Amino acid sequence: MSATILGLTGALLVGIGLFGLIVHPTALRKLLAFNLVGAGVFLIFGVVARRAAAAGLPGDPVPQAIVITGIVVAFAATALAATLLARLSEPGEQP
Amino acid sequence: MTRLLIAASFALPLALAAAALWPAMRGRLLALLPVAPLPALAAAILAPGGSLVLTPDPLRLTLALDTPGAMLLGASALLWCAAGAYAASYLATSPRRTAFAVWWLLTMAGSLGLCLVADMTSFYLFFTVASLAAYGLVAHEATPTAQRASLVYMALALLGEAFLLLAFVMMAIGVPGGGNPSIAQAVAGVATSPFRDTILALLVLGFGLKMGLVPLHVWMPLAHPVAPMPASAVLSGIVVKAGVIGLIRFLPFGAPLGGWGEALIILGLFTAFYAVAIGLTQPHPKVVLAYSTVSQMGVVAAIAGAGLVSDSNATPVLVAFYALHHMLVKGALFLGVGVIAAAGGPSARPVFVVMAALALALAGLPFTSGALAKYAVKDLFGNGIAALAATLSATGSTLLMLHFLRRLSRLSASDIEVRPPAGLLLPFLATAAASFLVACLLLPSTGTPYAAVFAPEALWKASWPMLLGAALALALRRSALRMPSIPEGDLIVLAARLVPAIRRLADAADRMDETLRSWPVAGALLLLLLLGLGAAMQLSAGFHPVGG
Amino acid sequence: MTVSLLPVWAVLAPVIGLCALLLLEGRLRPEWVAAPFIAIGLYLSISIAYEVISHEASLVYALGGWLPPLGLTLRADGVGAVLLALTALVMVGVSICAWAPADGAGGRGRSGFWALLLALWSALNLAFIAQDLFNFFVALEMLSFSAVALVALDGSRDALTAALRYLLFALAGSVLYLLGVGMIYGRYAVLDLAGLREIAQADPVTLAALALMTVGLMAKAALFPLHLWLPPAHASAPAPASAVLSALVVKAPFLIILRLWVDLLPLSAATAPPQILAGLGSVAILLFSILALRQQRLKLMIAYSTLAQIGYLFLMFPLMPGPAPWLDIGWTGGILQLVSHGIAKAAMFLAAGLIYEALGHDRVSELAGLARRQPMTLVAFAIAGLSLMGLPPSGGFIAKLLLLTAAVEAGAWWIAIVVLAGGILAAFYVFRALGSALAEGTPAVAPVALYRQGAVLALALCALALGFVPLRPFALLAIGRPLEAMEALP
Amino acid sequence: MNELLALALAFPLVLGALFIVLAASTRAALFGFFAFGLFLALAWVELEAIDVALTEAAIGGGATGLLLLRLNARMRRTVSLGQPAGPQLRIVAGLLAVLVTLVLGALLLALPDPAPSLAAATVEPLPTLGISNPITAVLIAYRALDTLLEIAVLLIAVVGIRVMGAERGWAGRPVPWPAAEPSPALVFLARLLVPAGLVFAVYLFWVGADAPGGKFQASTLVAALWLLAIMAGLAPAPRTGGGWTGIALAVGPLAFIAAGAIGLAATGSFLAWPEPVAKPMIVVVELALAASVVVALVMLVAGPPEPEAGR
Repeated sequence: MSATILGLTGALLVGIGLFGLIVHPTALRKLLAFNLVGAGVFLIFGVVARRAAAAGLPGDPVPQAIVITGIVVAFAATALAATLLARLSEPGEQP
Repeated sequence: MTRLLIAASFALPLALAAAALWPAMRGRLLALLPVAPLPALAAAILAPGGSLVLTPDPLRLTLALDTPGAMLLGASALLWCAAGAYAASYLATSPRRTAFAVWWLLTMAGSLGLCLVADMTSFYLFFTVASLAAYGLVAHEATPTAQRASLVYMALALLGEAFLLLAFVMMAIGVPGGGNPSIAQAVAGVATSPFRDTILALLVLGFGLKMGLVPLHVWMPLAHPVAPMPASAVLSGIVVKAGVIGLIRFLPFGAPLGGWGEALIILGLFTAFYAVAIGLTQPHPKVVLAYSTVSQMGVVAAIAGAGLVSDSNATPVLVAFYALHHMLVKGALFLGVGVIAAAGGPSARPVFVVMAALALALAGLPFTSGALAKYAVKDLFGNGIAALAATLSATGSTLLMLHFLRRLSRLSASDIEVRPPAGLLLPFLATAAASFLVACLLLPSTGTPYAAVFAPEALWKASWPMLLGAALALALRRSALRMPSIPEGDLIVLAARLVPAIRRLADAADRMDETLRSWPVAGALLLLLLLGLGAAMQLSAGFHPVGG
Repeated sequence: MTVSLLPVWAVLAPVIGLCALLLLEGRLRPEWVAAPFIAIGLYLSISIAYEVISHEASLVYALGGWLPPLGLTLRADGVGAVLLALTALVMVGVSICAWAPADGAGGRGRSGFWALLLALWSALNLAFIAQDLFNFFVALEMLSFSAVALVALDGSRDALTAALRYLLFALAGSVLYLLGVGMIYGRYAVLDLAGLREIAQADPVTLAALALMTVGLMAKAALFPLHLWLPPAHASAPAPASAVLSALVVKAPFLIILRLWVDLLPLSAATAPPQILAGLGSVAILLFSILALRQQRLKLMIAYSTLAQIGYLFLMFPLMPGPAPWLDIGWTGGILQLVSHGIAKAAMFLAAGLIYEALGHDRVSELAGLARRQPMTLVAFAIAGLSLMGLPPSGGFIAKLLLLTAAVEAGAWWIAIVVLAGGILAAFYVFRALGSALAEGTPAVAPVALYRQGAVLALALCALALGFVPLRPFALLAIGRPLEAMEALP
Repeated sequence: MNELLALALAFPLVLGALFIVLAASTRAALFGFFAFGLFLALAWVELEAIDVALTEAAIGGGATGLLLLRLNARMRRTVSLGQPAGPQLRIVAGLLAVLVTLVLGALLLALPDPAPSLAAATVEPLPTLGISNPITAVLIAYRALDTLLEIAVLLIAVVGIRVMGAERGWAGRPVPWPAAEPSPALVFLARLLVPAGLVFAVYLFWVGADAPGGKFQASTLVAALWLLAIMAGLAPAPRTGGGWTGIALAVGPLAFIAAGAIGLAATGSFLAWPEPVAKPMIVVVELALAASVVVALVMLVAGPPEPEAGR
């Protein structure tokens, strides 16, 4: 039951994040929104893992490992976007 | 040896065109134009009946040379040769002569290859090469008129190819084994194909566009006159014959086709008279000649239609023979216009006489190729109303050609001392002579004896429509009827009205893209697509909740 | 199927190259470090294609000996082998064209370019031969990140903005895809395609997951109306990078969609979803061809042309009605379209790049005199254009013919008409550029090395050579189908 | 009880998300994101995924938050991607997002029960690997290719960030930050935290084989400490372009591939861990991977190199 609640939370995060990703004009806020969607998706993976608890494990390790990989990838994406943003915010530089 | 000749027919022009990549060759290319068609000429004379399979199954690229193919191949090679020599002189100082030569050679390769191929893909290949490369010839002068003409040409040529491609695909579907069938195999299945009527309609549209059947003729009076003189000659003489070859190869002669033969006769004869009527209103001799080509191609289409109706096996040869006559005569006429323009006063007069003979040959003047061609095909039409209309088309031609000669007489150079250069005169005379000689030589292959053509009865049959035409021309002149002024390409004016609408459509596309590329819209569409596709997938799978 | 390590090395060799570039930075010219890895990549791809063709079987490798569903496998089937070969061909062409050891400019751009090119290669190879839904995700992220960085390589404000748009939209696509993967795992606890094929059912969770993955991938493939990022990105990147982006990068997500729809859960061609995909493809073909015609810059024109050509790929979904779609003519037509567009578009972008170098601009209306100054480049451009127009002899023509045949056989007349109309519009935009380049003029032209022009021409000629493949379903493209799960250890 | 805890986490998460999206000030949204990250990590604890919780806290919340805060401080103007959405479009987007959420929620409820699981399958081969944390086994053995290529993703991002820097700054150091002198408090904190943190990181790394923890968690911690030291002016930001950073970046993937080759030689399977030496090999490879991850993470947060002259 607690997993279901958190799964629904994940779905809400996805929805809220997607809304932000669409309507926010500034890139930084879009980036935040993307991280929200990502968090929601990972949470859903976590719920999938928790529901699949078996063999004495509190959750299925495969989706958990996938989330760990996914978090690192999402971080790399955020860093890339942040660098682009920082460069674009530099005033008037036109190489 | 013959195989080599067949392959070299289009390989040599292609090789010469490719040589333009090599700077040292570029300057010499124009002078080499008359040489390029020589293998084709040799092949037409030496190799009829030969065939050559370039690649085995499943590609099946095949070349073959039958009698109609050889006729058209030989005649086109002759005209390419003469017009090439003419061009070498006519364009010797043009700054764009290399580009001209490349387009010329590519068009040549396409049109010559078209007479030789026996499989569907290769036919489409050469058809495309011929019609797209001719774009370069139309656009050569780079004037606004030429730009407009080449744009219209291009649009309609591409449309024609699209029709043909669809028709070919539908024909190939019926052939067992699929892949790239030979034309003969594919044509054999047309009559029983479920798509029969669509295929025939698309074929007539595609080839009719190339031949200029009304109302698909609008590009021809724009495109042919704007090209340089030798290019006009090959465009009107040879390139339009791509459509004729198409009809010869792709119409299922000898199979019951309920109504298609009659439809083609009506379309052809309507074109023949319509083009005369519009042509009479045109002031420029080259435009008049272009309308004459439209009219004559209408006659060719009617011949093909009559062949379908009468179920005659000889139809392909007869159509080819008529096309051959028109090819050489029309080529000579266009070349001659250039000669007249370069000749002053006295020197223009003998040229004018030859031009008159050629012009009236189109109407079937006795002792010209026209008389032979018209006599050879007359039996196809039988004795009904179609035969009468076909005969009367000669009257129309006479009218149009007399109009052409009147217009031509005003064209000669103002300086009476000017003499036409030999580089223009000789190719012109050679073509004119060839038009008669070749037709005479090939007459037996159509199954018509010489004696019949020159019998007095035949002479009278050829003459009375012309006399009627001459009388009409005289009456027309006396009546002082003012000809309405109709722009070149007549119906294109209607299409021109669509231009603003098309522009608005394109602007709308621009704006639509702009909207779609705004982030919130694209994002909302992303979600919409997600929900829509998801819903569609659920609905199409039927709703099965997860069970057990 | 045949067990072989070759697919593993095809993915890892470029990664080793990337590491070598990082290790040797500043000590050796990046070109020289990258060159052996490009050669190895070419060798590997050709070997894989050879093995697959000669054994008429997929090459499969289970990494670490762990079988699915726990472990990962790589599987080079017929389609995978063909795409690996395409990737290698384009990569080699691009490398030759971007090779400039004499040029003293060092630093950021050069080193970064080669590192990203190798990374991209690894990602593409993985995307074409992976078998696991999350493995696809990793491939897609490698692909997106290196592609975004290549777009930003130029460093101009336009390029950086384009890269940012690209990155953010691609990320939106990624999370949707990943969400779909999560649902599939929750439903089956299997991510391996072959394993899923055996147990997948058309229930709401599965279908929703499929929709999520498909739409996410569509965003990455820039299918209409999810194309906002592509034109500025492909037009801002350096030409060799654009060539790879347009020719290969957008094809990877498409291929994954194809695998999902054909291998994972075959959806009947008669139902609405394939028609929806084809419908979007049709709009893409018509709309973007018109827009290509209206672009003032050559690279933007080519970018819009890419959008239109992506549309053709999606036409194949309703054209595979058989119980074994990979034996249908639509399958062969679609894959051939993918391959021939890849080669032709790479040649065209590279040619546009050389034109830009020679003239210092790429405004379509000011190309006069190019025919005389750079005939080889222009011929390459024209031949590539031939393939895009779908005129013979070219791979594009055969692809168009096969798609048309499939459309007529399926009675999908609207698809036939769209295919034909798209060809006509393509002819217009190609001829517009060619016509401008053929006009008289004496522009100031910077010299461009002949070998670079030659590489472009060679690529274009490959597109031409594809026009001589037979007009029927290829057995090669059906190798490895239907998917079979790997059963025992090698 | 558990439900209450879950609800207690769900509410702040949803409210936090709404705040992040709807807040007028970007700075406020950023601080909201920090808090959100904290609750998210707790949610992972509630889901009994301690490994993920550690990763989430370190990377998802910590490093990402740090990166974005620093970015916000550096940004001299907002970067917009086009016009803001009009009110109608906002409503449409909102409705669509609500619909997506509802459908998603319904689908989650439709997942099969009992859920299919690979948990048993992941446990069974553990003895042959000599480790007892199944998540580590998934990462380093069953789905080793994913992990290897994930490091490649980090390397690609590092290269990407470098090429985005200004041309003249190639092979320089990233901008120091904050530009002003670090506060004494920060310096003190750094001096205190860095050594302690390093000890904990070593512990995390070591237990990763058998208990929650592992190379990612340890690496992130080290990376965070390093960044702290840079912030406090105790250590310079790493130089890009060759040198030991290049070696550190490359060593992880290369060691992994080399281990794969050893596995191939020993067992006939690429990326297989030969049984008797599986554990030591895994530790060595993880160590190499950790080196790459630490340097990559620091470089990703530090940003592109800047011209030396500009400092």
